[in-house]
Amino acid sequence: MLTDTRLASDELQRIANELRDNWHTGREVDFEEAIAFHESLPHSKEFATVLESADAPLLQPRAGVPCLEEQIELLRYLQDEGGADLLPTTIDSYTRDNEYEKAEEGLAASRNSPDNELNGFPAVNHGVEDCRRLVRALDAPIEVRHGTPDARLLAMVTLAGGFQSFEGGPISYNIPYTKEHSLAETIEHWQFVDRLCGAYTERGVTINREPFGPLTGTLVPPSIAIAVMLVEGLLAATQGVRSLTLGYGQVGNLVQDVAALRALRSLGEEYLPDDVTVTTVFHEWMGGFPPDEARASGVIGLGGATAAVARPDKVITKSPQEFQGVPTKEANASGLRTTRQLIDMLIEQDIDLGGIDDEQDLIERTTHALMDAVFDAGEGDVVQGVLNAFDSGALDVPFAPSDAAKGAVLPARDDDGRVRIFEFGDLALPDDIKQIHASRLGERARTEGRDESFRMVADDVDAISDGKLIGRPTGDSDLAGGVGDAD
Amino acid sequence: MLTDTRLASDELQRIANELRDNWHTGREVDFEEAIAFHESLPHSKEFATVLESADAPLLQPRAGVPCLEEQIELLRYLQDEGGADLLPTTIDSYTRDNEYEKAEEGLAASRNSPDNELNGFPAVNHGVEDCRRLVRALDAPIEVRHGTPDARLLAMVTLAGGFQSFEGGPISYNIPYTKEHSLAETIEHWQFVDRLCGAYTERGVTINREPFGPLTGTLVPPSIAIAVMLVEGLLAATQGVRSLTLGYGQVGNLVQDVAALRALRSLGEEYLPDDVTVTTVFHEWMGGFPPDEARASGVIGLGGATAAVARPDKVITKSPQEFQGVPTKEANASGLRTTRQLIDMLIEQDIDLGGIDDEQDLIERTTHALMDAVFDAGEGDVVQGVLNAFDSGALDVPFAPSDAAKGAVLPARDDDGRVRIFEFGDLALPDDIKQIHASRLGERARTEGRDESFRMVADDVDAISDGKLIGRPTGDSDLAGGVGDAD
Amino acid sequence: MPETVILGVIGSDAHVVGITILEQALSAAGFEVENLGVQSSQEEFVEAAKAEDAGAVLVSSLYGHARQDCEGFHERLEEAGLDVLTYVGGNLSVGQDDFESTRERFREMGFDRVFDAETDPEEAIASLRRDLQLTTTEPEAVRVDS
Amino acid sequence: MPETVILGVIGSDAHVVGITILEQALSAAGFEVENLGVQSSQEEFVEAAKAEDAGAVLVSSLYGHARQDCEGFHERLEEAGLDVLTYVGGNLSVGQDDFESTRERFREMGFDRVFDAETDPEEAIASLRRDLQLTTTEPEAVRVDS
Repeated sequence: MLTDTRLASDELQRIANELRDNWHTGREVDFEEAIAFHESLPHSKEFATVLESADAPLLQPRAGVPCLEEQIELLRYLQDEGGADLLPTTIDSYTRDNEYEKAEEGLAASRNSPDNELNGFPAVNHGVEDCRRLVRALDAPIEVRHGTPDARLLAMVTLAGGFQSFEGGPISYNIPYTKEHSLAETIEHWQFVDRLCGAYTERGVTINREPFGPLTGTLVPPSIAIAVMLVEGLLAATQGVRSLTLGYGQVGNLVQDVAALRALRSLGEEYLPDDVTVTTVFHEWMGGFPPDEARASGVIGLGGATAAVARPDKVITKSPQEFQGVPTKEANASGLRTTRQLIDMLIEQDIDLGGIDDEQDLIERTTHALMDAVFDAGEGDVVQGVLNAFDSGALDVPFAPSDAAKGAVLPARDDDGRVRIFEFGDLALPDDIKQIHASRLGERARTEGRDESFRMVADDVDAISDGKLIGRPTGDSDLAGGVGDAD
Repeated sequence: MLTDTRLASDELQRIANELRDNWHTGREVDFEEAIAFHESLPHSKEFATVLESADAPLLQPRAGVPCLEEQIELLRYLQDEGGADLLPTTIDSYTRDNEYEKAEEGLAASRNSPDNELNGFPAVNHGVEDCRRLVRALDAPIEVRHGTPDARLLAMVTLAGGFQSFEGGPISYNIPYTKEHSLAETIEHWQFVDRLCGAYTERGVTINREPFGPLTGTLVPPSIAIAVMLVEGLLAATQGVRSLTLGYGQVGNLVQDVAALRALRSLGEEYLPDDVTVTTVFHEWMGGFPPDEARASGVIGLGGATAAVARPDKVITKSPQEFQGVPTKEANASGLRTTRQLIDMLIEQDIDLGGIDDEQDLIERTTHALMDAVFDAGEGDVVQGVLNAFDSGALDVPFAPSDAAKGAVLPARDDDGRVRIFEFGDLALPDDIKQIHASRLGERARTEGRDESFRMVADDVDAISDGKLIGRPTGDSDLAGGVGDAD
Repeated sequence: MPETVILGVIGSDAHVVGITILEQALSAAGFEVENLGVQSSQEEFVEAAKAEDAGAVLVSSLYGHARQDCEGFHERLEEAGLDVLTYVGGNLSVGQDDFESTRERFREMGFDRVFDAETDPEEAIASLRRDLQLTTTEPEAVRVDS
Repeated sequence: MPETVILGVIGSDAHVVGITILEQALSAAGFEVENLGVQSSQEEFVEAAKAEDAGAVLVSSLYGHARQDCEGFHERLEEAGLDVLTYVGGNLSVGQDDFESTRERFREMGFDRVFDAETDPEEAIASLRRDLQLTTTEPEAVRVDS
């Protein structure tokens, strides 16, 4: 039975040896020699050191192209012209599906063509030495960002290649990304990844791990996202991870976003072992963007303003070209600089928002209930708890494509634009908390003169890309101004 | 002696007859026929009606090109693609100097060239009928925005031409715009303009008047800007103006900006007669912009966020190309849409900022002291009070090019980024208020480890264009994060 | 007995929001819904329709490859001996084709109705009721009867 | 007795912020300052320099027309029999000229020092002290004497 216990050394070794043969670059991986490479890097490229010692939110974009030279050029641009503090390397989709043969074809095609035939950097195909060329070529630390359910070989190659931060986790890279991987399978695979990070960490090379907070990116209630972060953090800590960055995706309500980030930090410190350093990352809006760069810049601006108030350790920025998919490097740098301007103008201001404490308290109580359900479902074992809780729907994620989650939970915004739960499914929440959600949604229904229904959910999903926060019924344009005048 | 009394009808008539001969289009002006034209307009083009009945902040850009067809095209673009609720027509510099002959040459040259040989729309040269073509061609109400110390003929032509809102005032279009016009002269000229607006108003055609709130646009302390607005409002009310939009320019500190806009509204209602409808306009940052469209969008985003919280009746937007001067119509529309996105996402949120009431109270007390000084200096007469108070420096504007103001006041930001007064000159403020300003600036000096000095002022003037709010000494990049962590 | 409707996203497409909301809407309207979820094959649709004796199959596609993914679908249904109502909806073509020609193409492939991505769930439900000749069971009417 | 310095923005230029701050800096440094303000003519500079028996004339220009506005300025000073130190500073040319050639041009016109718009007031003050051969009266030194 799969349990939350540390993977034995010989087991780690055995799996690593098997994986080595999945693709030829696996054979280049030499742990001792990799430690020596990491030790040769300056402190300014140590991801955990840079992140954990920052005194203002650090900015990091997303970016990945197939070829090494172009990836270096792209990251250098984002570092120099965008002012990125931390750099990414986004991995291509074939690698995410462990289709290294197809990735190899795409890489070869990209080398012979001005177009990119892959949607990211196939790090396994590039192998250890090319990863190191990338790490050497840039000044800032670089993280592997991907979405790979089975990221074991990717971790072996990239960590040996000098990367010191690795995104993902068994739930957060399963539920939103795939349909049929079981949670038992991804948990087992991520135990290997986390144990590998732990092995580096024990040798003095701290590998930062970052569970993917936004999950499905679509109106995820903060308590659900935070519970998944805590569970993944606990699983990683068991395997020896000591630098954890817990994530949260902007929902667009200033008070709820600040409260959620504070709750995330506070609960992270409460649940995770004392020897783990917990940091937080705020993802700018992950839902649909307006098809208009000016309005998209507005969405990004609100993200920057929220970050200035909440002060997460890191912000993952969006670009004004988000709507059309992969942005140009110029647009990517624009998103960084718009975010930076908001943070720089606001961060020294004393901004004391009313209602944060109440919202934070509600988020923490709700998260506690979900965590209790996980512990109960596993009779104390987190792995069994996660499997059983997702199986029963006691823990659930809205809009999950995966069969591993019930996907019965449905969120909707309340009259203030905060994300509440409209349909609970079997989510393990006590009645008093359900009552709060229902009553807030009832307020909205009264304002709009309609019943609470899936229509609100559908309207809310499209609202921000339509230029609003709340999906109010159309034809009633008076609502915006009618709800309480601040003066 | 010039006093705050209503201009007699025959005097209005006599001056109008004189002005008629300054440029041939003056002879086209026929008051009775103009009233009939205004009465023919739909309610949707009545400036005061639209502004005063809005239930969310209306957006208005700045825009003016020399030729009529191009001006129609430009405004139509800003209306349709930018979503402007209210439109502007910005007047050229020659007209501001009453140089109609030169404006005529520039207009002729512009007609024969793809380039614009004037920096605005020479409305006097176009004359009544072309103004009406403009008004007819657009759906939204249009305001005359200019900067003309002697705007009497401009007012005669544009009001007859169907415009229903007219920016400016005897102080706000003198002190920041010219060097040698005396206040007595501009007050006399604006008594005519206001009386003309009053005459239309009495016939049922309400003309909205908008004193120019940002003044010199450079760190103007809110109390000074508000005092000037109140004085100009009182002078206009005496002449029969009944729709007044008082202005304020963003300083970039969220709490101070919201407090200032609330104080502006509250003091406007306190000081102005009951039969005057007071509205407020918020100008997005009027100081130097970052030379980078992405960072400029960030500044605009903060403006939109501030407007969403403060809920002024109107917002004058900036464009991301502000740094380079006159923006393209696309950039102008971008500024509108970025602002709109922030307002639409935030306006329904209940944002309760701590410290607003205290700041508003300080602004109101300071403004009361300045207004008392004006009334005292005029022994009850506002015109004499203004003349004497500016003469003595009891009322003063920082960075004023005009000889009519002492220009001895110097502002600087405090440790929170709020604009305080560093050098008072002869400003009529009681010691307890001066003490508050001095102590806030002392805090900042201690944080920065330097004395309060003109260096802070100089650093603050450049700060936002350099991407910060407060002009901290360089070489100490740790400060941003060191000042109190919100978590 | 309520009519059963099969729902799913065809091909390799992982867009889940639309069918999640549609499932809720159909359930609320009184249908029995079998939601196959994202990345469902033609075979899965056919098997589910057969197993559930479904009245309608609703195929969703949002990533632009609907035509390839639906090729031969109606032949499979026929082979399985199923005469079931079929709807398809979403972003059905990659290019800038006008929707009328897209609709025409999918009608020719055998779909009874073709919807674009802006379609409200209510519209699909109203069509289903009409096509399945269901009496509209308004909640009020039910209450009077019970 | 403190040295008197004439300060102003030449031509039709209305940029007031720079000279406002410079005036404060000069006063704080112990100079007697006559600030002519914006939009000052060559004649006003010359008259003020004569009337105040000034040690230096500081000309500011930020709108790009400094060359035209300063043409013949040193001839006028000479005609008035003034042998006064002259500085010019600001955005001195419209184009993308490198600053060294701009400096050279204004030096040839007779200015003793030429500064760009990024110059700190302290730098101008230090130059003034050097050029006017003033002993640096540090506040501390003054206090010891008094």
